[in-house]
Amino acid sequence: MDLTELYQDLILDHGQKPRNFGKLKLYNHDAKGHNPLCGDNIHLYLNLDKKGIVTDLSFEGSGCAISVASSSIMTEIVKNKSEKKAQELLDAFFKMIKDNNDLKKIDLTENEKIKFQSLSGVNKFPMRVKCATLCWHTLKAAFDNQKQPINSEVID
Amino acid sequence: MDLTELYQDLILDHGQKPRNFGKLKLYNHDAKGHNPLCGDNIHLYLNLDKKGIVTDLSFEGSGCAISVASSSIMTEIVKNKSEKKAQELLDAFFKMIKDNNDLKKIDLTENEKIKFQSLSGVNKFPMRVKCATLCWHTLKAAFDNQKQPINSEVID
Amino acid sequence: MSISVTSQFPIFKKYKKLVYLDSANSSQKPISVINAIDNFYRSKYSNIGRGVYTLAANATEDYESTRSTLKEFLKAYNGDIIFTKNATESLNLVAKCFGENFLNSGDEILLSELEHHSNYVPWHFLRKKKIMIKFIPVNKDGNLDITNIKSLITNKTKIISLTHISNVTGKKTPLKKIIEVAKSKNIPVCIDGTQAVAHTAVNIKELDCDFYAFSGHKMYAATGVGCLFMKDKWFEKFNPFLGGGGMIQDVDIKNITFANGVSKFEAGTMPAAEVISLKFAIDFLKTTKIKNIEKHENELISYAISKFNKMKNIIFVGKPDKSSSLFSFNIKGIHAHDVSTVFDQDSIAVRAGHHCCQILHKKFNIASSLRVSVGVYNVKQDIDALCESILKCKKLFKIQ
Amino acid sequence: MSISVTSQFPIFKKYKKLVYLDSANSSQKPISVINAIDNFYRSKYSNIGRGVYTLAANATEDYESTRSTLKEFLKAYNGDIIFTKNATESLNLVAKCFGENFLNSGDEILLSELEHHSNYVPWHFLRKKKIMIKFIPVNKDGNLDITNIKSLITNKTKIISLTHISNVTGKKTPLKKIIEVAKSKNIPVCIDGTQAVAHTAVNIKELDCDFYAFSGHKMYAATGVGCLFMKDKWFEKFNPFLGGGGMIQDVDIKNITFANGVSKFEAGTMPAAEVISLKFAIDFLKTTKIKNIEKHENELISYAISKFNKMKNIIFVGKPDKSSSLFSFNIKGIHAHDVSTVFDQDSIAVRAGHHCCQILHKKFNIASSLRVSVGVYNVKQDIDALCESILKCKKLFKIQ
Ligand SMILES: Cc1ncc(COP(=O)(O)O)c(C=O)c1O
Ligand SMILES: Cc1ncc(COP(=O)(O)O)c(C=O)c1O
Repeated sequence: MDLTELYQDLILDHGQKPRNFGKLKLYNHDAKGHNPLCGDNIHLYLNLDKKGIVTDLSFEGSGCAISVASSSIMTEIVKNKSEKKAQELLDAFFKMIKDNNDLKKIDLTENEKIKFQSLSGVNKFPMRVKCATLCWHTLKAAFDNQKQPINSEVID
Repeated sequence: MDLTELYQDLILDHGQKPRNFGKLKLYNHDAKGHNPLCGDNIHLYLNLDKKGIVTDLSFEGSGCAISVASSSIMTEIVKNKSEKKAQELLDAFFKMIKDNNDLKKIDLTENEKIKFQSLSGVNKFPMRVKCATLCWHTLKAAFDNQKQPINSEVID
Repeated sequence: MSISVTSQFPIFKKYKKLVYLDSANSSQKPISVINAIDNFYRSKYSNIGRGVYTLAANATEDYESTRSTLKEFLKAYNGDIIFTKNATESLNLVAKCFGENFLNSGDEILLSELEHHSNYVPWHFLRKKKIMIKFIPVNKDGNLDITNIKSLITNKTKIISLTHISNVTGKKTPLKKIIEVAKSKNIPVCIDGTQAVAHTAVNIKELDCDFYAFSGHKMYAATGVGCLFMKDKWFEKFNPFLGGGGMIQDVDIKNITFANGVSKFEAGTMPAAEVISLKFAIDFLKTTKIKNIEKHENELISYAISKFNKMKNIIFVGKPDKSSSLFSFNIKGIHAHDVSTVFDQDSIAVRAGHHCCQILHKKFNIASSLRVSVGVYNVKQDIDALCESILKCKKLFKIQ
Repeated sequence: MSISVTSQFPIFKKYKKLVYLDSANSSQKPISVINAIDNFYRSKYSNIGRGVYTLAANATEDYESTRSTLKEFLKAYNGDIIFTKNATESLNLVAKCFGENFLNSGDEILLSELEHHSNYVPWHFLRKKKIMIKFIPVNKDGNLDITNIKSLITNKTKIISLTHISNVTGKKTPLKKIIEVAKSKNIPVCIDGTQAVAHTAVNIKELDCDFYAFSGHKMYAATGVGCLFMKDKWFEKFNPFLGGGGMIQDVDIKNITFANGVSKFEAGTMPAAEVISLKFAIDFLKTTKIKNIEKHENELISYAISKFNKMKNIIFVGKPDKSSSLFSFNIKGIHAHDVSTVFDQDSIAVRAGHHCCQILHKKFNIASSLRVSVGVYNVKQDIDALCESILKCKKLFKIQ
């Protein structure tokens, strides 16, 4: 297992300088996520318009490089996509991380694909899967307006 | 280990037909004893006169052959002896049972000695020591007017 | 006989003459379980759940997969399994957590006169809250008398806790009928399955009970681990049982929030090696097949009962049941502990006492009894040796 | 180095490259302990305390002699030792039993900001009874600030519960001074000795505390066993903790009387194999000599600290103490769990997280840290490997 596969430059960059960080002024959905093992915390805010498009989203929290980078990348990719599309991405993400599936069928720009796939190295580090998936679990919870915080230890 | 050493005729006899069984009409000391392992129970009653002589004693309860026989024999031997003498006998009994000491120095009639020594076989059956010593522990508690029941599991 | 696994148990190699008839107390361990424990400590040891490193991750996986194995083995699909230290702790957990949030002064708990102390004392503690305990009576055969079950279950009955199989008579409790009545009144049911899990097929989903408690050491696993099945809905409804590491979500000086799911009830360092041994014990049970085990044990007990019936001065505790793995008895005129000492001389391990069921013994007006309980490793010769020792005992005590 | 026992630990034969620096979490097991467990299950297995037969009597003797061995090892002459499942249960026992009979609304409990969750959550449960918890503060060096101890201990303080050695900073708590004040006011003291027993000589009689809790698995014994020393007087004053088999004297349908002494607090089947393993663990500690162990571990930690002091961007949690067996740190700019993953690639087992001490971590404004903790089996090369891996980590994360 090569650590540089896990900690790619893109991950380190997003981990150190997360995009869409902070609390949205206007949001109509939010949810919290927690990974007790690493102590990763995330609070996700999003604005879903009437057509079901995520017009804006952001996150607050702290965590390891994997968890922060995954959150940052997720917000970038999901922004301006429909809830339905976001759900598809979520499924694709889990398949990539857990089953090492590739993304052939996923309709993303080349740039988006690169970002998305930068997290695929986690697949070889089972103990860190929870770090990468936490934000996606939380995204789902936000769509569902779920009140109880997500606990990725129990879910994954 | 020969079982007939443990279950001598004298023991079987006292176990099946215990002497001094029942509650004394008049008594000024009593105590209860309990051996949780075998479920042996004993309630000892005794009358101590002003000179410190045990003028009468009896017991109630139920238990295994060893415990009942030991109680029966103890009451026969201790009756009409002084408290001081009873304490000596108690020490001698423990030494006989636990350390296999003999009784040379103990001042008893030949008949008493035989009864006393009929219990010495218990020495070879460590699990049954508690059964044989319960009544003697209870005797001590009765002299001391101890309220809390004796638990031979904790003591031995 | 249908199965022959005795050679898998090292204790019988060490003591060739050992006649172990005390499996209801605790079972001997198969080599696969012993080796698994050894191997875990030698080559895989790590604390579970807390380390990011590989050794810890692997140990955690072994631990968690034991939970899944157990759930599948017991068809416990409508809830989850909490690891405790023994069945006793499992039952204390239910009594305390249920009592705390769901019982008030005047409420009733329904138990039976068959219960092991571990399924009575924890409920007894709730009497401090002015809770009433009622008992389903036992008839002279040692069976639960449920003719009046509908009147025993009142509007005040808030929970029913019963043994699955009696550890004195070996009989199965008529759970189905009782649970039916309980369900119709929405009363949760707790089952003490300690004597069932290694001896008969258990289907928790079908039973539809809310709680199911048992111990690892009676099902060929290590000491130091118990289990509690709990239906999903109770995980949120209960407060935690013990507090400490591993069961929290966030802690500060003023407030604490607790973890969800099984973690909420697994405080402190868990018995990792012991839990993992349970997985191997279940593998052993699955390979031997619980159906075959039940048949084998019932055959042995039938054989014993028919031999006992030919002997004089044997008094059974209740009517013995041929479809079981145990029964209890006394020899008229000889105290159980004296008998046990004689047995011990013949290397026969049989338990004498009240088997933590004083209520039942008092009901039958006895202080103690001898319990014969078999496991997968027993053979007919064990029963023969037992019967011979009984004759010896009678001779020694000059009884017919 | 003063001792060399690594070869007695099979795990290091299996994983030649393993650098195990997580002994504060749980220790690896010496071959003598592993063999004792194996041997017990193979050739001596029986449930304890309940059988009259030889196998049971011998197991009971092994179990009880472990208690005596422990008492002697810890100079615990003025009380007795109760076996539990872990230190967490031991502390829950004290909090619950003490709380039940000796705490009323408005009373205060004194803890410290160093406490492990297991010595806080059980006390937190008592807040339901309107009991106040106060904390002895930690200063910026990570030491307990006891300058105001006399005002922290008020007339309302009913019990003080403190860790003997911090599991984050490795420092010894100034127990002597605190217990002195407590004694002068007749306030019982409970000590969490979980991080002390395998690393420094513990003399309970001299400490003169009322309770002393610890776990077997951190002192080279099996998982699944904890201990609680309790001064004699509390045995009668406390109600039982768990109810079930083994802790009763007499049971009937209306009433229950409880056993005396340790039995009162040992409900259900006890972890016999695990307890007995503790006896062998203590033999190992006695042979290696706790004095030598302490010296060895302090040397390793001193060595590590001096190497760490030469590296950039290392932030210790508090001021590290050279006379200890552990310390915690972070690499500036890298999350502890990322570091831990890098370590794992080099077969270095180091725990990352809050180590069940969130209060302390919050005080230092961090979510997590890396803890380096050594045991008898560690050697200087382990520290060298750790330092090299730190450099690798920094390189990967592009940090100086
Ligand atoms: C200081 C301290 N107290 C208590 C505990 C709890 O011990 P256990 O998890 O074995 O119950 C630990 C270890 O986790 C500890 O380090
Ligand atoms: C029916 C029954 N319930 C509960 C228990 C308690 O089990 P443990 O002692 O393992 O907690 C036992 C065994 O002792 C039992 O036979």
